[in-house]
Amino acid sequence: MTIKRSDWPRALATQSTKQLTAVLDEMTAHWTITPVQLPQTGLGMLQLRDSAFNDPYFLGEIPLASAWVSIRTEDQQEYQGAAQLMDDDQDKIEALAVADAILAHQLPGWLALYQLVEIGMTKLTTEQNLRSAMLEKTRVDFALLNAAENDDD
Amino acid sequence: MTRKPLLSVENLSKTFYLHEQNKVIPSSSQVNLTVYSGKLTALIGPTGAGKSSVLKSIYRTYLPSSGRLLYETAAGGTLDLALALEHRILELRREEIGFVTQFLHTLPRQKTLDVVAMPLYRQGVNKQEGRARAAELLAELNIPERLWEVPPATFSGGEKQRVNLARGLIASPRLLLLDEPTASLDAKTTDRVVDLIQRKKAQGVGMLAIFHHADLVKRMADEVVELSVPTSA
Amino acid sequence: MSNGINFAFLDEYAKREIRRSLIKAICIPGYQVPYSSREMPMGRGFGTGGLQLTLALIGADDTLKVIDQGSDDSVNAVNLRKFIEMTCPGIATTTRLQEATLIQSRHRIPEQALRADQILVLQVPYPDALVIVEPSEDKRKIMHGEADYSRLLVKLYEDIVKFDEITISHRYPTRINGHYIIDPSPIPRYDVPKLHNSKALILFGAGREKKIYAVPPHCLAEPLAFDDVPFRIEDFSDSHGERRACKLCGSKTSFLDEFIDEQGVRVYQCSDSDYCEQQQECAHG
Amino acid sequence: MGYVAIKGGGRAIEGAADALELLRTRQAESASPLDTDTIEKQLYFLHSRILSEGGLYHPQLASLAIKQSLGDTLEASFALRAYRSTKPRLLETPVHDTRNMRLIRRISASFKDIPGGQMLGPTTDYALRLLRMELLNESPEQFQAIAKRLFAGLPERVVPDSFPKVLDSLRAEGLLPQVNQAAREQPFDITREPLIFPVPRSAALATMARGETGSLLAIAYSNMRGYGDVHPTVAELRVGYLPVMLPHPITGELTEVGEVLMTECEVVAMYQGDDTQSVPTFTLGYGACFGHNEVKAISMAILDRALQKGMQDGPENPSEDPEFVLLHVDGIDSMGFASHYKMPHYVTFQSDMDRLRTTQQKQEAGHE
Amino acid sequence: MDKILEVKGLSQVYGPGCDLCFASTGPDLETNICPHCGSIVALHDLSFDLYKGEILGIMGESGSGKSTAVKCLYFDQMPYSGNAIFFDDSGQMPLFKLNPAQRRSLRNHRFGMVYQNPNLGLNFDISAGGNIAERLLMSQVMNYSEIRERARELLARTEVLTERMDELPKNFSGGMQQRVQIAKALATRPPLLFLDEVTTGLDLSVQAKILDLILEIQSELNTAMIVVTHDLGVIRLLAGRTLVMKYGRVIESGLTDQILEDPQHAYTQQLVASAL
Amino acid sequence: MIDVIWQPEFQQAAFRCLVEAYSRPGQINVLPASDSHSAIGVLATLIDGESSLADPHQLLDNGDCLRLQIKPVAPERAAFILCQGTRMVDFEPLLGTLASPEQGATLVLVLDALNGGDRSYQLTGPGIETTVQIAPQGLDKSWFKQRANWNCAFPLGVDMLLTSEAGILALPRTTLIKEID
Repeated sequence: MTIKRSDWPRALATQSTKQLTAVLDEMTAHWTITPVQLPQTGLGMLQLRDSAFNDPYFLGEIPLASAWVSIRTEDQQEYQGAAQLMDDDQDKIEALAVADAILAHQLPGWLALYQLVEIGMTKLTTEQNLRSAMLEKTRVDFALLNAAENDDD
Repeated sequence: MTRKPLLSVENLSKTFYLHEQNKVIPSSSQVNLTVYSGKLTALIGPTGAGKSSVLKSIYRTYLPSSGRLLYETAAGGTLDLALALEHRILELRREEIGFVTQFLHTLPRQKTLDVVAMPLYRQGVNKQEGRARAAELLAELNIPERLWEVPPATFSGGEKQRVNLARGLIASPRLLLLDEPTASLDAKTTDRVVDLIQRKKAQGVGMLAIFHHADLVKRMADEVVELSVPTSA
Repeated sequence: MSNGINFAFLDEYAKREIRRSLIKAICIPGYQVPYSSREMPMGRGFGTGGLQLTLALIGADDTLKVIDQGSDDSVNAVNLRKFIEMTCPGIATTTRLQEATLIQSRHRIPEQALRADQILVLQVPYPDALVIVEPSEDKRKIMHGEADYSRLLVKLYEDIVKFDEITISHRYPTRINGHYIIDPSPIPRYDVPKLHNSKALILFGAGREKKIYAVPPHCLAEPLAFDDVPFRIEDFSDSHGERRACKLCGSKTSFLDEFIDEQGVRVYQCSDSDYCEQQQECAHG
Repeated sequence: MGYVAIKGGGRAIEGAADALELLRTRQAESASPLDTDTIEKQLYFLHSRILSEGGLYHPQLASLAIKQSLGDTLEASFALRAYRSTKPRLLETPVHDTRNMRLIRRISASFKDIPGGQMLGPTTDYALRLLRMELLNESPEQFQAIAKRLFAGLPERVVPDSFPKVLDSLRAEGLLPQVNQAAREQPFDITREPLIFPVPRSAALATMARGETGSLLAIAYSNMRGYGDVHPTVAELRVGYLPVMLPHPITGELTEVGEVLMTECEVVAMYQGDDTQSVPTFTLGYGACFGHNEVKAISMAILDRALQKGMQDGPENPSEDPEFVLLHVDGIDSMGFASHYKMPHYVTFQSDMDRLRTTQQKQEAGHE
Repeated sequence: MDKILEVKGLSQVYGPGCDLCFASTGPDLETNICPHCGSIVALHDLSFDLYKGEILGIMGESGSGKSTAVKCLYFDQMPYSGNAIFFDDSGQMPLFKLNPAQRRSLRNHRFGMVYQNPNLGLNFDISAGGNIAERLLMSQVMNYSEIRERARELLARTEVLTERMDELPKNFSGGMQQRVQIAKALATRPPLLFLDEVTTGLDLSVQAKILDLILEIQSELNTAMIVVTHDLGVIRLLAGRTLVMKYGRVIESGLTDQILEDPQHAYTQQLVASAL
Repeated sequence: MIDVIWQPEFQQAAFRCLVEAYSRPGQINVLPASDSHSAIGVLATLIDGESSLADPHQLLDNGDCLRLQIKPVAPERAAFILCQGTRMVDFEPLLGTLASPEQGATLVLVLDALNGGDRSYQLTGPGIETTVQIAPQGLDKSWFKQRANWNCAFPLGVDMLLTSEAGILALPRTTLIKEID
């Protein structure tokens, strides 16, 4: 597994809730899943540090969903998983918490799930490449504007 | 006389210390004198002998450097004016001790009658009576009536001095300090002042005075104290 | 929205905060307790302050009456009532004052006396009577704390100097329990005496300015006045000095709305529509 | 008969809602309803405004708000703001550093070249404001072809993940005031606490971050024009996506839960000849908001600087007065209050008439 | 004689303050800024008594602490340390231990304050009469006619044309504004009046009239006054006793004529010499 | 089974009870039925992590604190103070400031009963038409003595709530209390 646990939720979140739950429902059909904490959707306050004076302040609110579940497999083993996401879809966050447990403990079927993570990661990388390219294409090249200036560093 | 003096000055000395020049200037040295009620003690001596300093030390305009200034108060009891609390001095100035100088400081728009009557007002005399008594005194000192309702700021030196005298004499203090009260008066007015002072004496006011003229000393003094110029320490 | 709306719209944290502020408002009569007014799905100025109080108070067994300008039918009253009905399933609404347990109102206190088991919530646009003499809230808070209202009273003094009358028409500054002076919301002067020794609790909510204040039951409420220039309510006498009557119910004691009818004739009728209807029913029945 | 005793106010309200729906759907025969994705992408800047003025970074609901309010920015922000009243607050995030933004644009007006380079990104700055008539007849095919062409033309090279701040180099040279290194108190939460003046700077920043763009611009403009200070210089303006990180509930490891598009700007202005003995430095202003909204970030930065001055030395003009600025830039508050004047006020007006008549009578009596 | 005010060890420090503040500042060290913590020692260990009807002068240059003293006593600020007792008819009031309501009551009814800047003592947006009314209204005088009458009397007493009582004081001359301010300060006939540089910045002839007025009022109402000024002339005319201050400390005190004619401290000698 | 006091319906009804109690000082109101002491019910109604609570007499258990989402603080810094009426006063509560009197603390006192006590008190003030008498049980006399000191400079002061098993009785800072001999 090369993709870190901290990247799983956003990679998986690129999939629709329907796709996710379809995969998970099959894997977890014989397990019991109970909430450790009640799944919640609500708001989070985004805290930034201003770059002029280093004062922390609140830029505004973000939607937030969080879930923390415990999975009991057929062999009566307990595994926990949790997830938080900037979203207010309760089904999705529960799915992500379950996925977190499966991937973290490599429970049966995890490879299929990991493939979804990889697909998601590729999507995210494509998006990031697009943004980088936009930057690169609009870079102001001062070496060309001013021939006297050396570009030796 | 077994009577206690109203004021006994014992070994009064006054020196000034000028910080800027780091210099000590002696003014009066080892002065001893007494003043009795109803009597006038005159201070004589050459210029620089510190005659005014003695008066000002008694009035506490100057802080005496050493010596005692024992004053018998109206309430009975002896008070050293050199050590008395400032409030007590202010009270005595209001009630018991008067000072007539050559200079008149008044408020710019206070009318002459009120300037003169002020010591009475301070003692609680009402305005009407105070003004009546002031008018009497001003008439006696030959101040024209047209000036009574005018502030004395624009008066001549002689007029100002008479106003000052009137103010000093009006309230009949127990002790009156007089510093050349007739310095710039003509002979006729001087006579009136002498007369007034004699009357005050008769009323029992004790006085300590400096006169610019030996003749006046002769006419009024019951006792004469001569000061000499202090030598530098 | 993937979630349904909470009972009474506000989340429970918001309600608790309003409830804490509301209790303090009752404990310190006339003092404007600051609170973090939430955005309501209607404009600031449309009664969001009053609405938040109503929502923090209301329960399924309440019967609600909403009035605006004295009328249950005015558009804003209807709009607020609809919103509360929608977000508070199970509550009852009424136009009859006697049936209501909770009354939210804008610009009027009902004509008939309130009972001890009723709570009146008034909507407030400008909560602070001192704002006309002191723009800085910081300073106003100190003035209130010290009950230093001389500058406000001077306004009254200057008014009489200029006009020979106190010209304040509504939002008449009123001193509560001998200390705080409140802006009693834009009720007419006619309604101000009803604040005094009221049987019901009267609450004031200013949403935009984020303040809650209260006049508890049986509390002193004195409109500002001078000993020799008394407080006066609106005068509804005609040119002969006769009290005008409502053209619908004939009441000669109620607060009247004045308007020009289709024929261009000036007519008067009760501002409180529920009262007017009840008067008419009595007359007919 | 006007407003008096409206019977059936309810009917009118329902009718009004229907009339509005009619306006929105009149195009029914020729077009399909706007979908939220279209609004987010094709009305990118409008969408950005709603995100920031609504104070809630919820792209999908922002689009919905725009749709249902027929593009009225104030109404749309309002709907978003009201939505958040119904939601519980779950947490406050750890402090985020905007150096981690995934940039799409970055410029500086203070230096010709800056470490990492100036990159214009998507901007209208140099667009000719000529109406592009060809867009009048843009077919879906043409639309897609443009996208294909532009994506294909993008260069391969990938720029670094993060860029240094222009301010960092100025600070290293000692030209800027020292930053506050000490542990800071909890920032002011304007959604929870009412603004009671004086307020800390964090309250001012938060208030302006969700302020109405036009209001911020107007007050900042007054400062630029002469009711305030000298011309500031934009040290850096950046637009990009900030990854939002929260500790994983189980492991505590920071985990990316999403990203927000935001604009950030720092301005530098001339130093003050003040009476403190410390070395003079440039003064600084900071602005930031959700979405891509450069005018707002710049206006906010200018106002931040003006307010710092006002908080320190007392305001000399409106733009330096925290109470004046912060209580008047919120679009939801101001539009709500402006709208409320449309409501009936006849009871108070009756009272006004009573006073005026009495006063007139008294004065007439007095003149006789 | 009855005391009206007793001040003991009054100190004021602007800034964080530290243990070394007092030891590291003062006239001898020629500074009032503490080198250790940067605080300003505006006032240190000021003590004096004031008697009923007495005028006490506090003289010093700007930064000497004279205005700070008055501001503390008038509750414009709270001191760093020290006590002050006001002897009112109803008993002794420890000024800095009073609750806000008691402080307000003293400030509104028993004390008067006249500032150098009429802007501080007057509300320029309300009429001259309104300014006086404000003070009377604070004292619960709630009869309009009575307020008018008393305002008219006070303005007449301070020689403000009563025809102008309904005009805004911002249209008045500086001297007239100062007289309105005095009238306002006197509205409740306070037994204690603070005067902070009241004639500074006025023309000489106007100054003289104001000083006259103050003395007249003092003799009529027997008001105790604390006069803060840098002007020897003002001290000479008004005050019976004077405190001379420098860098927050009293360096000399005495009868006013003694301070002026026989100053003891080098600084006072210098002040007097430069004024003559 | 979680107690009803943690549910919005209970809290709404309890709040109305509190409003009634504070509007009419001295009147005994009964909270809706629950398994908890009324003091806890009141706290559940008014408090969450955004407020502050002191528990100087350790009347709360850990579970209560968790559900209230609160970490008790010192009484000198708390908006709400839960105290045992039989104990002597042993803290100085916040009284608020002139500018912010609402920061004066709310004292929730746990008593044996709200009536039937040995000492009777007469109440007057806002919310009381003429006078009301109360005779709480299990209230150390230091509370009313201290209350008089705390509340001597209106608008500063503390607001009290006396609680029994199910009853509440409010004493806002405006209520004047006089002991009846």
